[in-house]
Amino acid sequence: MSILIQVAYLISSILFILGIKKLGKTKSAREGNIYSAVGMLLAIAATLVTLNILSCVEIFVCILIGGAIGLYISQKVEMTKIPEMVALFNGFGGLASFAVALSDYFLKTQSVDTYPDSINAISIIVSVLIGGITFTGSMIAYLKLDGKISGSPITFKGQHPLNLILLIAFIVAGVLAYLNPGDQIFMIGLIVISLLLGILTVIPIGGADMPVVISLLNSYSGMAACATGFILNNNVLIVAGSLVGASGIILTQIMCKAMNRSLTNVLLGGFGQTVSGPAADGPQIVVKEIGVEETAMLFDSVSSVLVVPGYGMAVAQAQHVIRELMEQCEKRNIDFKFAIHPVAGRMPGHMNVLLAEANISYDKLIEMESINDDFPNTDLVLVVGANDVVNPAARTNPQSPIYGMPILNADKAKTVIVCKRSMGKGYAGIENELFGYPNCLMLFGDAKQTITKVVSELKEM
Amino acid sequence: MSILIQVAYLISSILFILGIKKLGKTKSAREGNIYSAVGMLLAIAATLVTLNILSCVEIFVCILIGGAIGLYISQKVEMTKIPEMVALFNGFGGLASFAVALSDYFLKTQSVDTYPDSINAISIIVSVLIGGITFTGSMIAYLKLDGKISGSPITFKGQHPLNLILLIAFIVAGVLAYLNPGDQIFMIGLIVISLLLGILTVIPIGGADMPVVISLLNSYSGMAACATGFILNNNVLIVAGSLVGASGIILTQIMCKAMNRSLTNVLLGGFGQTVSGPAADGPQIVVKEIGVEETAMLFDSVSSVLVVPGYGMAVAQAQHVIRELMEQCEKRNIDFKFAIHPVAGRMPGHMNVLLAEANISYDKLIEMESINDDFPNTDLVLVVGANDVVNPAARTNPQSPIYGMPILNADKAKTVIVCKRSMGKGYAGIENELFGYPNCLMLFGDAKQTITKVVSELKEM
Amino acid sequence: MNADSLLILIYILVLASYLGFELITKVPPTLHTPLMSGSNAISGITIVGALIACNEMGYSTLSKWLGMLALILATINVVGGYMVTDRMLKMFKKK
Amino acid sequence: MNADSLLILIYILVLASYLGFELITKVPPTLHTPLMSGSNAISGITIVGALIACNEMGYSTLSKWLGMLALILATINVVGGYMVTDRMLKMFKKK
Ligand SMILES: NC(=O)c1ccc[n+]([C@@H]2O[C@H](COP(=O)([O-])OP(=O)(O)OC[C@H]3O[C@@H](n4cnc5c(N)ncnc54)[C@H](OP(=O)(O)O)[C@@H]3O)[C@@H](O)[C@H]2O)c1
Ligand SMILES: NC(=O)c1ccc[n+]([C@@H]2O[C@H](COP(=O)([O-])OP(=O)(O)OC[C@H]3O[C@@H](n4cnc5c(N)ncnc54)[C@H](OP(=O)(O)O)[C@@H]3O)[C@@H](O)[C@H]2O)c1
Repeated sequence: MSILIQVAYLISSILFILGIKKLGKTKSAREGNIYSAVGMLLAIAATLVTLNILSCVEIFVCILIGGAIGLYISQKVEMTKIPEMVALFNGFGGLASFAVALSDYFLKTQSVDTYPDSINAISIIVSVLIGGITFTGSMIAYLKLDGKISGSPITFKGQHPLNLILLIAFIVAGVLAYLNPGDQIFMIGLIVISLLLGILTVIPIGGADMPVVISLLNSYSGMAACATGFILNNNVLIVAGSLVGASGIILTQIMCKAMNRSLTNVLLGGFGQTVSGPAADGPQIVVKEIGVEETAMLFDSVSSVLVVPGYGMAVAQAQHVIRELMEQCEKRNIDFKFAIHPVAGRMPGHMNVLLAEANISYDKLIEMESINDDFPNTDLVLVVGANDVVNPAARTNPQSPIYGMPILNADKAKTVIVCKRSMGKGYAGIENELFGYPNCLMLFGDAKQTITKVVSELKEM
Repeated sequence: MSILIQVAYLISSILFILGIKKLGKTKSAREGNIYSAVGMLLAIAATLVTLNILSCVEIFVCILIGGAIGLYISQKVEMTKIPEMVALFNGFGGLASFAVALSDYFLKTQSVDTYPDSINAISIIVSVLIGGITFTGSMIAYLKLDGKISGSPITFKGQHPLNLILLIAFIVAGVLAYLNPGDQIFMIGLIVISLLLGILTVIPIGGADMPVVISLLNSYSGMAACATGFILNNNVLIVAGSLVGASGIILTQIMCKAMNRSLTNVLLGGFGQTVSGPAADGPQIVVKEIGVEETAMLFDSVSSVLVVPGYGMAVAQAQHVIRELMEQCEKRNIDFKFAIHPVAGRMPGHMNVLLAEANISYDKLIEMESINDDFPNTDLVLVVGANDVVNPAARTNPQSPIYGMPILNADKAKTVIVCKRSMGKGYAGIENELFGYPNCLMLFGDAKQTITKVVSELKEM
Repeated sequence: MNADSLLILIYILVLASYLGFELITKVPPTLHTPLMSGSNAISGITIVGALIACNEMGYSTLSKWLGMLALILATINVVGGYMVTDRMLKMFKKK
Repeated sequence: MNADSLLILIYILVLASYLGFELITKVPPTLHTPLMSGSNAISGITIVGALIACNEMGYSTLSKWLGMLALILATINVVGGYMVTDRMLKMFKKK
């Protein structure tokens, strides 16, 4: 009996691995997600079989409630809100691990009266720490992203020393809890400190840096699941948790590298929207404007177009109208493709999801390395709500904070039209000299509204 | 105590993994091999610590003997003899696993009088089967490669039925041995059958197919180590064994794919040197010859040269004189590179080892995919002892047995010189119409002797 | 749990983490958002822990409530995570 | 050995094999020969088994001789395999 369940766990571990493997190719990605979901179902089913089902009506009630909520959120959420949703779910996952660890602890100390053995106790303490930080940290990240609390970094004097003190307090309380497993007061101390740590470490980080934080917390939630696996001596928890842990760390690294900042720099906070001061602005950038009609005429006259989408496209929800623009161009036999920067937007792969949502075939979305050599041969580049990812300072100005970050060479094209609302800065809070280049024309206005107008002009031509 | 040894095993498992990972990059490959050797040393040291050392003089004697033999062979072996050496060592490894399994079996049944439990028994049976096949199979492969027995496939009527009968006999004896662990007669039956199976499965395979067999047997020796790990409940054996098993299977696949044959086709035997019949020869190929002096003059007049080395270069040991040719050409500012087919020679990566031995920098050795587009822009291609890997029939003739195998497009170059002894066929035993192409010139003779002459001509110019 | 079984769990942890790194570094940027939400769904595996925790309920009210809380949250994470990833991937089409 | 520990060993087998496949498919053709001889050296890990088998000797002459035979052969495989791989890799140089 028990061996069959172990075999089921083994199979579900393999399904998770195969799922992640298949998720790595566009063609098989959906299948991969299904593999991994089947693995999850199998693990759940195997666990249910071990339980005394009849006496557990509560279990089914809980699953029904949770399932209904999950289903509802997943169907309602807009594609632009994925970061918020991942933050929320991540927090739930962290809290779940946290609660499982505590449930085991209280069971052993209160009722069964067998103290947890030392490995067990350490696993519980680690799980409480990581789970607690994941929970409150993710919640703050969610609230910041959703605008429920201000996105600007909240800093105060003595913040870092306070965090340090809390960490030390956690270690001391952890040792005490380890030595006196029966004494619940230490465990309650651990709970409070870990929840506080989650809040205090995320609060000082700017709203725009939240995706990095979420990815890191995603990795933590995997580690929390691992720790739970050590508590329950359960392999499938360890395998699945490790996969999530690895995935979170890699995505975090990718984002940091693409922003040309270290993880410490992100976590120490205070960056984000505050940096952009008017101090030491270079010479004022003089730009040339272009109107909607001229833009439409330009589109009518070229033979190749590359679109560089950015965060502004997501804000304006302009992806659908861009598809219409593409259809107009293809009617005119214009070669129309998208140049995708790996960290355009606020999430890795953000643009791909939005453009896929607008029903644009993924073979039109070309990654940075493959497309960068094509810019010089392109007649017209349309930059939609992107800014940092086309800032030539990353190539040319060693003083710039983004110097060294790989960018799309939009400036090398014959003509560049930049569609944004104003001369507003991007995520990195710095000027973009591209806007003043001789081959660059500014098309001011909200991306969706402006491009809608361009499309209707084109339709009339 | 025991826990420390387990930790040491864990560390050595990690070292094996890191070692294999580093072996994947030319720069770090040597370091990777050292990592893996340190892992091995650690595993041995940890095991020795558990033993009652003083009473085990024999152990040190055995290690000294084995170490001295291993050291001697490894320093003496020529780089062209690597396949033979791998076959030999592989056989030793298989026999070692085989002996360990039997030692455990006889210990339990004869002396300690505790019968092996069922999992133990199955592991022993599997280990005997795989270990035995690996041992005798590798030995036959070694003898064939080394020319000690004829390389031609040895086939007889009823061969496949006989193998089938032996396999069935093995299963029956295995079940009986499992049911009567105390009865040694069944185990002895298993021993005999497994040793026979190794001989009988390799004997019908042609000498030229031996590299595939060795790679497969290499994988088996890893699996045998795994099975031993299951007998002794030892994780490091399982991790290391799995890595070897995976490596052998992948290399086997690569070779089969490059030869455009299935593994079954190789294993069923009777291919190799026998196929090349004169039957259905197309129209006789008419070739143009070139002499040593004209070759030297041609080299003196071109500006880019690509060398395609093949099995004949290994036979003739011509790699050193080719380095001299390269030096002569570089003195004349001729662009000189090597185009390496993945299965040129008789081992994957064979050419790279030989050319590296001749002190040629590895950035001059270009892999097939990267170099294939360069042939049309190359003035002169020198094919040294290669045949099948430049046979255009793989691209053009759907009837050819090698149709579909990826080849080097040497025929697309302005001029091709083919250096070989005669119109002899290559491994696949088929004609090569390239030799009759208008841009192809034959330079007949042993590769080493001929190219030595070309080099001395060039020196005098 | 004794030290031996701990070590085995560490073996599994090390191998699975390394495997995770190897697999995930191969995922192309295009799929990074689905990867993020998909791996988030996998982290809901803690649902297995929650079920086990619920099973032990009855002994202690606190443990019981904690287990049920964990179960609801983990279910949201699992169901929501997989569904939204599927919704996203369904949109990735080639025409 | 009971079924539980068997299963754990199978976990390790599965994870390590999969990891092996991922790592080895990345090795470029240039290095396939050293890979072959290097992994051949690793298969000499059976030396650990041989040492354990030798340790149990004294009980039975047959077991003892088999253990010693295994030890000699495995040592040849290990020492020879690593040395020759190193000899080979030493030659791979960029100038
Ligand atoms: N993707 C990730 O994983 C990730 C994670 C963390 C950080 N980041 C960072 O995020 C940045 C991404 O670069 P990006 O070029 O995509 O964006 P960006 O540099 O942040 O610029 C976005 C631009 O969109 C414009 N915009 C805003 N709303 C708009 C609307 N409704 N219509 C038209 N334009 C609008 C804004 O200018 P106006 O105000 O003038 O309209 C702004 O300059 C990089 O610096 C990257 O390092 C990315
Ligand atoms: N590398 C692997 O892993 C591997 C494994 C299994 C099979 N294979 C197979 O092996 C073949 C490799 O192709 P290849 O082009 O390298 O070799 P090949 O097709 O076997 O041709 C070798 C040629 O070298 C010539 N030769 C022999 N001794 C010579 C000497 N002393 N001087 C000059 N030439 C000499 C022979 O012609 P003469 O007799 O006229 O001199 C022969 O035609 C492929 O078919 C491949 O599928 C490779």
